[in-house]
Amino acid sequence: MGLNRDVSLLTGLRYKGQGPMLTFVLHRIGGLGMGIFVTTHILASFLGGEAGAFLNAIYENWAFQIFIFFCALFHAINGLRITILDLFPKLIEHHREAIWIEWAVFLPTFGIAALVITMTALGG
Amino acid sequence: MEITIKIFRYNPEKDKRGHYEVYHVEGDENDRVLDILEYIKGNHDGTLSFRRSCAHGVCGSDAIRINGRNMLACKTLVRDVGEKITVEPVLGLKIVKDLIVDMEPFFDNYKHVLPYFINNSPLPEDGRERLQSPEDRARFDETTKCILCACCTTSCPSYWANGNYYGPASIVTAHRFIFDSRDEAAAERLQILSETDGIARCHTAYNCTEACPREIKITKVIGEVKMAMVTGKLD
Amino acid sequence: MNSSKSRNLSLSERGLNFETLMWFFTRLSALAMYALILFGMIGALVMGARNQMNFADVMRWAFMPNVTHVQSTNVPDLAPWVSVFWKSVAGLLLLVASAHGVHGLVVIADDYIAGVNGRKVIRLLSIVMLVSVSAIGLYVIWTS
Amino acid sequence: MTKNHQFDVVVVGAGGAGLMAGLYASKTAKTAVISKLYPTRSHTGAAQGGIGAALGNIEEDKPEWHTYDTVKGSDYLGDQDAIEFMCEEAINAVLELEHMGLPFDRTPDGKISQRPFGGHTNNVTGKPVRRAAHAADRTGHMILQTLYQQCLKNKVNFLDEFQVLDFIMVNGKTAGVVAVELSTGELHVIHAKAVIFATGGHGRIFEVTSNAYAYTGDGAAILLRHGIPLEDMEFFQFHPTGIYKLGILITEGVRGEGGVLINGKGERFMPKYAPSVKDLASRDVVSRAIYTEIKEGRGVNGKNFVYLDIRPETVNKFAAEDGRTNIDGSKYNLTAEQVLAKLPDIIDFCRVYLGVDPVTQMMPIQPTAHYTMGGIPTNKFGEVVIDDKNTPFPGLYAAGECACVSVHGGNRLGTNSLLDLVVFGKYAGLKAAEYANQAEFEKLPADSESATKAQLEALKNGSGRENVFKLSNELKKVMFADVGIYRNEKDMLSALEKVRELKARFKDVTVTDTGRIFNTELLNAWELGNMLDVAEVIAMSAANRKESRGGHSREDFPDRDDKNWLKHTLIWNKDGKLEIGYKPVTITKHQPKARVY
Ligand SMILES: Cc1cc2nc3c(=O)[nH]c(=O)nc-3n(C[C@H](O)[C@H](O)[C@H](O)COP(=O)(O)OP(=O)(O)OC[C@H]3O[C@@H](n4cnc5c(N)ncnc54)[C@H](O)[C@@H]3O)c2cc1C
Ligand code: HEM
Ligand code: SF4
Ligand code: F3S
Ligand code: FES
Repeated sequence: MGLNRDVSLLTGLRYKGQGPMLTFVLHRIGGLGMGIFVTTHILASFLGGEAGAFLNAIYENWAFQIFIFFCALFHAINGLRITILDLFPKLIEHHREAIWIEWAVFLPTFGIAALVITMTALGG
Repeated sequence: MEITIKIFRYNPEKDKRGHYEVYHVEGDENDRVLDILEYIKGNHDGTLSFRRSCAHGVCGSDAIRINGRNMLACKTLVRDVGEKITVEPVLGLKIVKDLIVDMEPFFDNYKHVLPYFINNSPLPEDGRERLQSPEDRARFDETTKCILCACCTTSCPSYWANGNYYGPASIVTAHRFIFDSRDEAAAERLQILSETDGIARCHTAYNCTEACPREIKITKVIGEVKMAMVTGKLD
Repeated sequence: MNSSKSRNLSLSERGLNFETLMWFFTRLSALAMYALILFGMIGALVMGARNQMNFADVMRWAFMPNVTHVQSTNVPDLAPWVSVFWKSVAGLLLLVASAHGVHGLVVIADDYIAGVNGRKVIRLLSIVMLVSVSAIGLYVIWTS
Repeated sequence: MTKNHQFDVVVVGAGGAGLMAGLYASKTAKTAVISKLYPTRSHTGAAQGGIGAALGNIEEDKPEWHTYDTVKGSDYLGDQDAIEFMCEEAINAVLELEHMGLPFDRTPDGKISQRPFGGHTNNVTGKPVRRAAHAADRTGHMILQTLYQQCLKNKVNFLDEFQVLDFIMVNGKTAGVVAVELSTGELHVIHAKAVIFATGGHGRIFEVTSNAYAYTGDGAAILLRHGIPLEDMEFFQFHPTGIYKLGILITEGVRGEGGVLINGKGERFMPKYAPSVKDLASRDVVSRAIYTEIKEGRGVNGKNFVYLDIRPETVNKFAAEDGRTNIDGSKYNLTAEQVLAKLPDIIDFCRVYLGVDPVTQMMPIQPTAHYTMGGIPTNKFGEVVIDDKNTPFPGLYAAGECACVSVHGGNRLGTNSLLDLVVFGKYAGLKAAEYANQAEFEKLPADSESATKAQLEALKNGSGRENVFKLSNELKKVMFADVGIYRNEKDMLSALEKVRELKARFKDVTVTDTGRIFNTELLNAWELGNMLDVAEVIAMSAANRKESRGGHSREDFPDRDDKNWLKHTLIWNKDGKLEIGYKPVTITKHQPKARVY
């Protein structure tokens, strides 16, 4: 008797874990996104032809570019934070500050890049 | 002031699934959430069930989710969470009744990491204590504080996904012994934690650290154990 | 007093199994990717990307210094980019990234799939994936 | 449906005493430890300050001094043979805990660190001596964890979250216990040759208390119903420093580190009451002093609390006045960092519950109900003794706070309880196993659980006119007000009457929860029955003792009366009526004399 232990994705996301849980989720999405992107991209170049053209069309779409850029940039910046803190556990006490810095680097960079991509896409 | 408290209710003998019940009670901002639960049990609904004992945050009985985050009901005051309160059982363990969850899997995980002092060398000849410098003692002080409340493990996304993960609380206990200069079984514990359901399942989500009522910096502690695995350094 | 004697575990005692090594590899590969990406970026800039390429193109080049990534830009001179040197850099980055990425997928899968058999299948799949992605990737880099 | 089990030895309770007993009994006999709380939730985990032993790690100390301090602390009511035994055993007990891995704090040369505590003195100079071995301010937590961990290591059987509801007695011998499994509501009959009770105290009968919800006197009440007497129940300790209103304990270690008590006028008042050890006098003395200050209008803002001050500047000022020095003779100088390092949990409690930071602010405190000196009478081997000739009851043992050996007499010294747990827990375990290995199982009666069933049925089928929560609040109020720190004939008798009225009203209680799984309402109601029984015993024993001694201080008989009252109270339940008897105090070396600090 009793309710089972499963935690649905929604319930999990609703847990008020604050900043760090968010970075964990975004890092995971970023990694997954890039993994899918790189694989399809390589496949596309390899296959060529119609399938290749189709896949190329997807990733050359500007919205997809913004998404991938988000994945790459966030994953890279957050990954650097994780790496540094993991290799020097003493610094983990300052993870809040680290995450602040991370956002401070990420948001403007991503913002400018997204703007550039969008403008290029719309302008060209 | 009037406190509005929404409580998750589940009666295993009647209900197929849980529901929420809202109560309005008169309270003070210095009341513990536990006091409110006791009051409701005494005056509104005697069937409301939850665990508690010490009422001041040292026994680890009453880990619950308050306003979406794991806390001890006895260590959370109304002034910390406001007059609108939602109380739910912790996640990732089977709900047995109302706010009571099945703690067995949690303790099974705890038992997995050899949670006891191991030293097979002969005792000092004079029969006195094994010596330990204050610095060596301080090395693992933080992790001796754990009260096994499970606030951490049940806030961990990795544990929600996979109940076989030993969970942060077990790693905290392992840390307490791994870094105790008198203990001799660090190697065994590190081997155990290096299993796939061990420390590899931690992705530094920090929910555990935020939830720990004893303010153990759990993610840091886990990081230290990981580095001990890589470098072999125990001090 | 037996204090202050530093305690060290030998290699075999540390729990340095596949899991731990891959954890460590993930961090090292992250650093390595940073190094390679920076290297690629500087390379692109040195080779005049500043004038002929826009920001997005620099990024592309940085993440994969591969000649096909330049073709679609308006950089006229493709010659320096096809050198064996840049192909090697691209190849190395590809290998590191695919090992990192494929293991990353295994980590995610392990979070949700706890059964012994399930995990075996995942490992098998991951090896297949790693080998094929690396092979195809290297092929694409080398032949383009 | 009832389930049956069989063990040689059953330990009821998994606090310090129960775990120690389980650990030792299981070495030679098939043993189970039963606990209504998961073992690590036991109240031993709340103990803060330390465990007493004359290790002499920092300065000269001897078991004989420890013995004398304990005898004096007990106001000469403690049995001196047992006290000598405990104080002699103390050193090895603490060393054994260290060998089990307990992380004691350390001195610079690596030994177990010790701190001063109330009533611990150098018998030659009369000055406080450092005797309390400690692990920060969570010594009890570390003892509980360490013992539980050692039990896991030694594969002791546990029945967790099983509440014992009855004791089974056959032919005047022990036959087992009846317990309910909380997660299923099923009754279990546990057949045993020997039973050790280690169920802790009953401080929840008082309004302001440092005790856990679980402290409802289950063990004492169960045995009382079976005709086993309770000893010295009038002696209950009120700890001087509980957090105002909440009662959460602020360890005596705070005063050990130099903290002082300050009244509403900003004066340090303890020198008036205990000129030589001042703030480190024995607990009963300090609690009375605080009460007197409050009664004479020197509480803070006219309210019933005073301040405890551990701010470094205050501590250092008074340390200089008192001539307190470090061990090497240098000036005593406490820093904010040291306060944080030595008393982390206390700081945490104050910040969480009071919003007060003890490093920069004073803590509002009031005396809080704390420790049960009386209990199930035993000898120094943990055997339960049932009359004035100390006749043991075959197969029945008790240890820890529920037992009365009696080493604490009229007032327990700080740190002696944890010591009591490990020493007498161990001997109870050893003796029980020894007994079980030569005794036969008694044949279980067919209806061993019927009394329990009847009790529970009655609670389910009451008229519903009364509410458990309200009754227990009334009980707590009257006990704290009238059988509290200061007592007198009139108040105690009216309290006794009130308790009896509550007992009658208790028959009209109904529980609304009809389920089986975790029916905490039913068990809380059952526990209230125990509290009422125990409270009646306390009120009656207290009204009966016409003197002041230790924790029992009467306004109408302010002096100790050794001529008439140097004896233990025993109280029996004979068919629902309480009967009082006495037994002599064992005195070996220390003849009673006036008790001044
Ligand atoms: C806040 C505080 C601070 C203290 N500080 C100190 C100190 O510094 N030094 C010192 O020496 N002493 C101290 N004490 C006193 C000391 O901690 C206690 O007296 C001691 O821990 C009691 O231990 P125990 O093993 O008898 O009981 P507990 O540890 O309380 O264990 C009782 C056990 O019995 C079980 N139980 C109870 N009823 C039943 C039942 N019906 N069925 C099954 N199981 C049952 C419970 O589940 C629990 O496991 C302190 C006490 C408090 C409250
Ligand atoms: C600068 C580049 C990169 C850095 C610094 C980086 C860093 C990291 C780090 C530190 C982790 C471990 C996270 C953890 O254990 O919690 C990780 C995981 C991961 N990475 Fe990367 N990475 C980079 C590039 C990539 C690329 C190119 C891919 C895809 C091919 C990728 C895919 C993944 C995946 C799938 C995970 C697992 C995610 C998870 O466990 O939630 N990463 N990365
Ligand atoms: S580490 Fe903290 S949160 Fe986790 S069980 Fe221990 S005390 Fe609770
Ligand atoms: S929340 Fe979980 S993922 Fe790691 S940092 Fe804590 S154990
Ligand atoms: S009741 Fe003990 S921790 Fe809350």
